[in-house]
Amino acid sequence: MEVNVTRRQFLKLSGAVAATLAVVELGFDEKSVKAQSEEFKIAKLTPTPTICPYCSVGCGILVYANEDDVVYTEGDPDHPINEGTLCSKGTTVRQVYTSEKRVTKPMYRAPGSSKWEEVDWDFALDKVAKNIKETRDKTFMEKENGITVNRTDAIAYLGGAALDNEECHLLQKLFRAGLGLSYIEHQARI
Amino acid sequence: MSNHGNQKMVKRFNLGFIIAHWVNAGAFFVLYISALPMYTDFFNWLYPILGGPEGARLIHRIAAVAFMLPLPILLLFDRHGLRTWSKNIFSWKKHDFQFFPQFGKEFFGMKSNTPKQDFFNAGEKLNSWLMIITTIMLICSGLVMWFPQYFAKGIIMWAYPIHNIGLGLAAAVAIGHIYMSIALAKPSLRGIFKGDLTEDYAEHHHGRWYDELKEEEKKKSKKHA
Amino acid sequence: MTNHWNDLQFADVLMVIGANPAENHPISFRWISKALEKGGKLISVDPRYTRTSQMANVYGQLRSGTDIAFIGGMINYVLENELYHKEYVAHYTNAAYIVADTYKFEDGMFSGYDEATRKYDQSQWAFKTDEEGNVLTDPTLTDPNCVYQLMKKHYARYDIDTVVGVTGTDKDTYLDICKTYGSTGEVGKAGTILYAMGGTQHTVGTQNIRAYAILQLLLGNIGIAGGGVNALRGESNVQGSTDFGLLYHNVPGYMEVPTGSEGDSTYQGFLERITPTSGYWVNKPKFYTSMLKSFYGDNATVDNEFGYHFMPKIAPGKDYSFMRLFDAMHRKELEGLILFGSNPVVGGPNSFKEQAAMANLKWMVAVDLFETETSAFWQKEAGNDPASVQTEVIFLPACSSFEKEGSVTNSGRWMQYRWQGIAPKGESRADLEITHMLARRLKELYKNESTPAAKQINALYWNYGDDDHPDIELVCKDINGYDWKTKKQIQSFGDLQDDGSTTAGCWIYTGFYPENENLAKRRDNTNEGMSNFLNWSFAWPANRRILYNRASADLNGKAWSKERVGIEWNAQEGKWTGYDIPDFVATKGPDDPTFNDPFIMMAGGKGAIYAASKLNEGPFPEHYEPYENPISNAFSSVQLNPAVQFGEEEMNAKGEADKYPIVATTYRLSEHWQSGAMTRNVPWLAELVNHMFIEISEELAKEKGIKEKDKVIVATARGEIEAYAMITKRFKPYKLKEKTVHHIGMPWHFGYKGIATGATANRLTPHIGCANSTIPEYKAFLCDVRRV
Amino acid sequence: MMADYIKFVDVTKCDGCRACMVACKNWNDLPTVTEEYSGSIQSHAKVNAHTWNVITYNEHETANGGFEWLFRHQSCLHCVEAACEKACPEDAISHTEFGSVVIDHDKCVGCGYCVQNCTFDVVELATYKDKHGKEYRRAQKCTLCTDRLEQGLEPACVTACHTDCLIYDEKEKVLSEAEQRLAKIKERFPNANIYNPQGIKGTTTVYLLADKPSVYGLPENPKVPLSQIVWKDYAQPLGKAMFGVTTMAVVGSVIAHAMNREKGEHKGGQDHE
Repeated sequence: MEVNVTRRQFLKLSGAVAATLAVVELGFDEKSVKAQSEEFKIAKLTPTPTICPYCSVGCGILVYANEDDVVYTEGDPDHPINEGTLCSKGTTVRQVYTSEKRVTKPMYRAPGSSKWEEVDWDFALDKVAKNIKETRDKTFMEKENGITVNRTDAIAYLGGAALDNEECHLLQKLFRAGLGLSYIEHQARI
Repeated sequence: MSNHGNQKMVKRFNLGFIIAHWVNAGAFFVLYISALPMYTDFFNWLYPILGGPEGARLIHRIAAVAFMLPLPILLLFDRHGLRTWSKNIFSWKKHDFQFFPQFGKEFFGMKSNTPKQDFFNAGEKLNSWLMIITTIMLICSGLVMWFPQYFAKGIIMWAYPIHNIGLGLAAAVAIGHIYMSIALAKPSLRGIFKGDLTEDYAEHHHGRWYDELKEEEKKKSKKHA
Repeated sequence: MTNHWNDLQFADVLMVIGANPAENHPISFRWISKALEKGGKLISVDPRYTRTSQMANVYGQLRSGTDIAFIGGMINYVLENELYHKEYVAHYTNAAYIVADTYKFEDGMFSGYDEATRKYDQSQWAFKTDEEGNVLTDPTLTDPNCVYQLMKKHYARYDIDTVVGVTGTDKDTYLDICKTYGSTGEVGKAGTILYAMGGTQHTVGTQNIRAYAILQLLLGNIGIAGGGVNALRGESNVQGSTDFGLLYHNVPGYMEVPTGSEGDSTYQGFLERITPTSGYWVNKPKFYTSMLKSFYGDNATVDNEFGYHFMPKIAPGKDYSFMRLFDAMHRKELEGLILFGSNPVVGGPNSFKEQAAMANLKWMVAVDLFETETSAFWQKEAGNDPASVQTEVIFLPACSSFEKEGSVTNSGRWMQYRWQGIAPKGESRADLEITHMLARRLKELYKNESTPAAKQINALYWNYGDDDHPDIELVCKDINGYDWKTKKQIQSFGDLQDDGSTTAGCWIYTGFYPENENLAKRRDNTNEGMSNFLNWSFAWPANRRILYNRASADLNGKAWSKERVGIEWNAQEGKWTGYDIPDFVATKGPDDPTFNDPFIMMAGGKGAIYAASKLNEGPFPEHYEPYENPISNAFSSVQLNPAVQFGEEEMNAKGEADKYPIVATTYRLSEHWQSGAMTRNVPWLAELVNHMFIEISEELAKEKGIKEKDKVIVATARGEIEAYAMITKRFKPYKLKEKTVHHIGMPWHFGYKGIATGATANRLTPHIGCANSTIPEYKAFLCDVRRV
Repeated sequence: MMADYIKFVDVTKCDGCRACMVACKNWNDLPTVTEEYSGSIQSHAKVNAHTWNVITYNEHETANGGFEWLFRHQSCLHCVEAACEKACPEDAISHTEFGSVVIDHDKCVGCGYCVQNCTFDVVELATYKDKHGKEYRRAQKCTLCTDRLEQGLEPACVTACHTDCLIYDEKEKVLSEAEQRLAKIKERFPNANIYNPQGIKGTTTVYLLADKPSVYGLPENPKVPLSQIVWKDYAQPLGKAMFGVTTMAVVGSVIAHAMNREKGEHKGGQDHE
């Protein structure tokens, strides 16, 4: 995507800006000691601007990532609200990706079972669709006191404050206009 | 006194004293070697031999424990030798002070005539004192550096210079001591190994001690007679 | 927010009440400190001394649940000392409106109360009108029945001593706050009120915010730069999710959901009910029909009332809000629960009871990044016996915000686009894809059926592509709206029609995607003036950065303050110009009778000091004690807000002051977020705050024999939790008029899952909420504390 | 040479959000070091080998009966006269052109001398495992992001700080700004002072403190300790010198004896065969 992102090169140090960006690794070959002898980690990565997923100040963050890892994240210097700075949550957004606790496969818990089983997407989504249809068909009210109401009070939907606008639009459209749910709520209410 | 070949031998040190001496010497040597690479970069090549800095550190600590053993060994095994040694090093008389100028000449191969010396001559007394002082400095500051968590910051900060001074002094004394015992007073080596010396050496180097022995011998033979 | 984050720098005085921006919106302090550098003053009003209080010039202690007393006293102070902005109040607010004689107020009760339904007959609060229905006014503000006089009489009861006797604030500090904040009433000065859940999470939550609005109207602080009533919202897109109608009583764009009542049985009848006679909302039919067209496409035609009957109509008068949802679950009325990034077992009120209700579900779907306490409610760790929980649970892994593309709307209504930094981790997917795949599967299942249930979903217009990856551009265009025939994007919501020729997924956003450029993606950060950054992203409505900005100009259209110009009437050009998009008809000049009506959404265009309708408990905010209160109400004999509705008896045990004497509140931390499902799984944040704690004063600790690092148990009528004691000087006992009351507080981020785990504070909180928004009263309840 | 740059910490502007703590971990990929509950919101008792800056929270009752909640960005001060540099037996610690004090991990042997001698208790030993699983230690502390400075970027903590509490800029400009800020806050913070202790010839991280240094646990007037002067300026050189002298003496003695033997003089007395 054509994004004009400038990294804040404020320090115009004469002679200090090294010709090559990588600082060659020194020291014992087998001991990969961190601190200052490691290759300059964001040297060859182009940052992607995003907006912090946490509070609603809406700070800009630059994500430095290669194919399989997020190497570094920093405040977006071009963003007018945070101007490159961040709070403690925004600064650690990289670990939302790297944390081992992330769930990366659909999981299924059978009634009464004491553990999750890993399943694939088709199994999971078919199960969800089947459950929705089953409950909806059983409890759908076309009319109430003679008036067309087309709704079901037996399925509840919760969530949305952490999702994108486009996602909220599809969710509201599907669950209200498409499935006739009445119990549609999310975090703004609590 | 036993005869050795045609020489008459005189008892110098008990086994306890000998062990204490060599434990002290050995520990000091290992401590010195294991600290040398850190003391001066000139000896950094020692690190790989000692198993890297971690290895050197471990060796230094083991030797440090050994370094604290001589006094307990003496107390346990050679209380008598300890008493003689402490009596000696506390007695400083004229003949002791006269020893030094003569010793200077002798050290550089010139003629000298040194007055009769005690069981430990003045050089050995001085050497003992230096050894005792530096050992106390090294052990105390060493323990502080080893377990800093038990000590106040000020004490810890002073442990380092004290350890360093202790090392500087002790090393110098050790070099002199080793050189003299090997080169200048070779027969005395036997004393610290086997525990006895030729009567002749005793007479020439520790005259007063020799006279005491002779005195004792006379008294004993009178009793028998 | 009426204003936005960068605008905070233009405030002369900032009052933070019911919020803690230094901890929960840290970057706001970049702009608050700029205001302070220019000599601005910061006031922090909070039950405990927070990091915001440390940055403030004045800190006022306030017992949880007494905001209306606090603000009521300030209103009284401003009126008595005539600090209010006279011209602004007289012309831009409904102070001059005359109220009908049926309006009464006596001993805490307004006229028209029905004990049985706990509701008021709001018609008794209407304005007096002439025969044609125009509201009578008294510009001199002297008529005893005019809004101004009624307000003066109402808040005369909020004298300083009574107020500090209720709130526990130090009197001199309170006077200092009144004087400092009152100074912003001066023409050309700007004062802003920053609030968050500390203001809203009460049984009188909505009226708290009403009180802030009235104070700001009196001081002429709304519509001006550095002014406004600014909600510091807690989630990256809670603004967007409310805009898009993910609430039981809203469709996108804050319009009503049809009910099964007689009146709503026809689309025309429904539109008549919901469309006011004046104010911008008169255009509601255009927005609603365009929305229906977006939902049902070709299935929305003139003859089937644009698919109006496909829409579900909720049971009239029935409350489907969050707490009532769990009441229904408790009564086994709900079979299925779908959670998209939501964790009520930690975030919901009286959460252990809510968790118990979940066991009645037949199935649950949880879509999240981490295993949440809610999705694992059946496990032993949650206190359940798995074998006895028959709920089938499906967990779908969602990817994080920078593993997908899309836009979020921040508190300042900026719709900001964000790009994909890396592919989703493992098999996780974007919520957009999950919703799209689910919708296509459901349509597939119902394709060949013709039951009423099938007709509804078959009629749904879903044109976002026919593989697993929906085309987000199509979704954006759908939100903005387009001409049905030419498929050309709509330029502004002013062009929307009610004849089915146009669509609009959410009318307030229309205009963000005019031709083929998504304005949310704009990154031009030049500051044209007043830091409004009009070319950075897009702000709804129509990129206006400060709402009601007409009120920043006087009766002749000239700015009140020379340094802080909002918009001004430019006679030569015959239109409003300035550093912001006019929140007003751009070409409306002094000759137009509504030239001085800045509040375009209100019938009559005036700011509502007096709310004739829409507020369940009365036109003026009146102080009532929380549901569980330590002392009796000093302002009237009415203890609890008379309009509060009660839910299931079992779900909400009440604690009395004798058994639970200590006032408790919950709050958030800078290092954790919401239920902690994300932040407690981020190692570096789990390291910063690893333990659940209860903040208690040194005095209370001594009284209970609690020493540093002790573990304590906090008990309420609803539950008990164990946590570390954090003994602090920042909580002080409250010396109220009646007696001294202890006050404690605790963060509510913790749960049994994640790297950093801890007790869930919401096991203690009451299951009762605001009379209007039903937001739970997390912020004020009673408890007792003892050492473990 | 480019102008001197220093890092400035104005604790009165800090609102305790701790972005600097995690920005440092993020840039340097530092692991977590979770500590027991401390009784306050403070996460670590002090900086440690994997936590190179810590925000300290201090509920302080001021002299005039007021109350201030004092926060401080505790980190390495990069002293001009650095006690760690002086203590290091392996010369592993040195000053860079930016004035930052950095540790060269090829020379560092993990002896911990710097840890015990640091004036501000900052540097600590981190334990690592090499390929063969053998443990080794390295001294670790804030590097003032020297690697970032070399690329013309601000230190990570300064980049993250949103209230301009942390600034990295030209020395004169910053010190004059510090004076202005000091004047402005004197009224609320009578004991406020600029902490740039000249006893160690100043530091590359300069603080504007809201109260006396001791309130923050900082030494009021740190100097290069006498113990280090004795140790490094006298004992160490003298020790080596003595080593040299005694060896010379021994050599002299050996030569002297060798010469005597050639002359064949054999006198009685102390001759030693």
